[in-house]
Amino acid sequence: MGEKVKMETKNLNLYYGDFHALKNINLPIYENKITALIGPSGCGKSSFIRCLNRLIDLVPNARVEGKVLLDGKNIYDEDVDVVELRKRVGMVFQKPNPFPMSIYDNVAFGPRIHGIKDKETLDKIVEWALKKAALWDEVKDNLKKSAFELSGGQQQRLCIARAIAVKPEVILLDEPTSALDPISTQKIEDLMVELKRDYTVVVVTHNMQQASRVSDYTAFFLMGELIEFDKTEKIFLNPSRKETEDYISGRFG
Amino acid sequence: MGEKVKMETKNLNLYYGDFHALKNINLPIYENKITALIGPSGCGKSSFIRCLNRLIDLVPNARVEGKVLLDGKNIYDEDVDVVELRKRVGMVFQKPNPFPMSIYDNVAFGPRIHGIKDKETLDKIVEWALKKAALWDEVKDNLKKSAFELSGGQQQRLCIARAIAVKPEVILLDEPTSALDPISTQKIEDLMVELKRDYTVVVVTHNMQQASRVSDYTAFFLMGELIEFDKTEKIFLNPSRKETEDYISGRFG
Amino acid sequence: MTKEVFYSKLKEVEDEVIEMGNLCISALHTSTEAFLNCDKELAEKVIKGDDLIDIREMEIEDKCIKLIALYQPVATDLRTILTIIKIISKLEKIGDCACKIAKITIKSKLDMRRENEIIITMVERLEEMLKDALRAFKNRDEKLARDVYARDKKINKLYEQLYREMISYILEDPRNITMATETIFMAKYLERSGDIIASIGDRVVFMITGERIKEEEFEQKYKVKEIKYIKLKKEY
Amino acid sequence: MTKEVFYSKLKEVEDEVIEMGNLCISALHTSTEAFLNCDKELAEKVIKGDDLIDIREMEIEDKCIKLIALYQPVATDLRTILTIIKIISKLEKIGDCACKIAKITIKSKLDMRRENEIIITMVERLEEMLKDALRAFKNRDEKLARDVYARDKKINKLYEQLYREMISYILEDPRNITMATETIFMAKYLERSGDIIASIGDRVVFMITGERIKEEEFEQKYKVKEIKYIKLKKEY
Repeated sequence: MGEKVKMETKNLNLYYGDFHALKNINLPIYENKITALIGPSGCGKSSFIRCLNRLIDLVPNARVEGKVLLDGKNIYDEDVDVVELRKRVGMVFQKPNPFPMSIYDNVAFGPRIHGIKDKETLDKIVEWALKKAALWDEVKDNLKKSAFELSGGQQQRLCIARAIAVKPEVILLDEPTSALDPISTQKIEDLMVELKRDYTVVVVTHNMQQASRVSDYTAFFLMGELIEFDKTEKIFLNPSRKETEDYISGRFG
Repeated sequence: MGEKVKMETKNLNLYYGDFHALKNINLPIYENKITALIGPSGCGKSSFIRCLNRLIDLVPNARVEGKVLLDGKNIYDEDVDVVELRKRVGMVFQKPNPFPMSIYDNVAFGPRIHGIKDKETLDKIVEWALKKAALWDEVKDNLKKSAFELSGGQQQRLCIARAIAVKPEVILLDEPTSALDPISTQKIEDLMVELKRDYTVVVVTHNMQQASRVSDYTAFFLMGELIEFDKTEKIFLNPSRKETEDYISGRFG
Repeated sequence: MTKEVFYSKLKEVEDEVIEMGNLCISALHTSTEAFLNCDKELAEKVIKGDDLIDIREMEIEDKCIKLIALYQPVATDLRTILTIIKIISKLEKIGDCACKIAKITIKSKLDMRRENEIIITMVERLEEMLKDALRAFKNRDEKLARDVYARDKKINKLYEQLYREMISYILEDPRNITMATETIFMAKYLERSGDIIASIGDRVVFMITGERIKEEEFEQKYKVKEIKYIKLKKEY
Repeated sequence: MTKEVFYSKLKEVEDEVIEMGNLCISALHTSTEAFLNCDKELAEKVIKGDDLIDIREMEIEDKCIKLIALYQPVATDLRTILTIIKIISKLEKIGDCACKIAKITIKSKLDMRRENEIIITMVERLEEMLKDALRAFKNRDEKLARDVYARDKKINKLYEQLYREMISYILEDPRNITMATETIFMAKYLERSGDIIASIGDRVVFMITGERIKEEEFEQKYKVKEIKYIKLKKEY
């Protein structure tokens, strides 16, 4: 595993009030790779991903202990600008959540917030992001159309375009295809593989096949613990832990 | 294929206004078997399943031509009682849709509509249906609890219990697990396999693995046409049509 | 439940593998008996029986392919099924060996052979080896599987011993040529069966652990990672 | 794209199969050359080369298992991968045959052999057969694959011809025993290679159509469905 570590958690613990939601998680996230987080509902994988860009801060009663390093710097340090952090570590959610505005404005939203006003620059960013998200050809003649007129799969790609428009370094995806049909799902999966050329990708997925197809590394969570982390092929061919084997073989429940 | 035919469509055509949504579908549905309907979004599989218990009648502008035979009798004949038909051919939807009432009342709803008032009889039916739906052990001490307090997977099993409480002969399931996590999905799949002992099951699914795991027969729809119908193992091992092969191999889109 | 269906089908297939293995044990035994007794009738039965072994292989393989296509197993479950596909093709080859031995018997012009202790020892050991290979497979017994793999060396020794014995018969009296070459050929198939049974042991280890004995041996021999593929003399 | 990744990996594996096949062609050719020229040095190269063929098999097989576990292919894609697993194990066995031929050469006390037309014809035909088998695999050429399967009969004929020739040498002069038995053994491995190459043809047909030639033959012979499994003599 001689890859470069982009992010890394060190003895990460998360509490919701009294509830110990994540237990001492030590997980490296390699640059320009796709890391899949799998595990049954309630295993902590969604909470974990929310620690990586401090979205967890928004949850009342949530308390984080330990470190999350981004290029070696702890993102929970006091001097970290959270807005800047979330620009570097973007997130796409399970249900496509476009803003109630045009396709163009959705993508331009982030860059505008970060101070870009120049129309020509914005045009370029919007085109670039929509192309990256493999949506440009489908929408280029209708950029003024409301985002809500797009199909579910297109909306999700728009959300990805919106996420990458601010040129993040890491993209977190929280079950990005669970609300989509197989064709849209495949497009998003293709997109993930494409995105890892430029970004580091972390994806939470319920879909074991998705994890096996797209990811380079897989982390298996259970009851707030990181049970096993390894190359995806190792996890799906010969996992070290019985719990992992049971889960990926569908012998759980 | 020496199975007994429970339902059969003969030259079934469906139009939504001018749009020809189903084109001359001839499909047998075998008794005590699970038939899976697969195909990309918009292929007509959901419309098709709605023709099997005339739910399609509720869609404005929908027009059905051809026959749908249930035990040899056309369900579109004028003398057919639609309420009685839907008792014989029950349906479970994608999103669990329990009624805003207690668990008990949800299951007792159908039997009551069909005239059963006796408390003891209803108790028996409710217990039997919840047992069949593999939910009894989880709810038997809380039958008065609102259905909404159940988890998504439990709600879906409740909906199945509600469907079987009226003792249907055929159960139609329209993507019954697409809103559920893997563990709940597996419970529903197990339930389907269990249910086919007593019922004929038709399931629309986006999940190819689900079709391959649970069904005995698979029908592949594309653009309103039935491209191929065969035993599931034939479809997944050596389909006759290139379109089917492309779809199940994920080479579409 | 769908998982239970999968495991019960897998169990069924495993039982069929054991059954097929027993057919092979029987074929080895019977073909040797027929050879030693110059019993052409018995040899014919082995040849008929071999077709059945071949059919068994295809049937089991079809079931394995179905299990993969319909249930998409991973990890141990997948390795088990792929191991079964390999094992049955090895069993089929053992069947072939028995069949070839039977053909030697049928073609032979001899109507009696002198008792041959080495052949009898070989076939007895092979039967034991194959039984143990099947047991190791059934019980996921890695130790026994490794032991089966190791026992092949003894079979090879026996074969060499026999070969020397036969050559000495020929030197003793050239009229022994037919008997001796037939015996060598026959024993060659027994020796080959030993190789095959050993490789079943190797496969069973792979099924259980995900690692192969052969691989370990290669790694000791070469430090695999560093090998550059040298081309053999003629280029194609 | 994930599908493209799958297909590009599959293509890579297919290329490696062809390469491995070429190593086997080379091994057959070289081992025969070494045998005919009593060239022990050349024979040693074959044996060294065989380890590489074995390693190749394991590497390709591992890649195939990964493809199944990670991408869960069905239908033709799955059949292709399973066919590859089978083909490489057959190629490995061809490598073994070449290796065994090389061992005969190394052990032999002879330092020259007379030219043998039949052996040369056999190995030339085998090389052609294997090349065609690989071509049929690569181009999904069912007709060619069936043709490869059918050509095995000719190899068997050649072997029988050679066997008779060698026996006549022995009868002619018992001092020919060593030369003759070595040649018979050696040719036996060529004959076996022919069987194996034919079975590659069978596999390629299965990959393309989902049906096996062998199966068709059995069906003609027995009407498979009606067979009851008769037990061989001894019960286990």
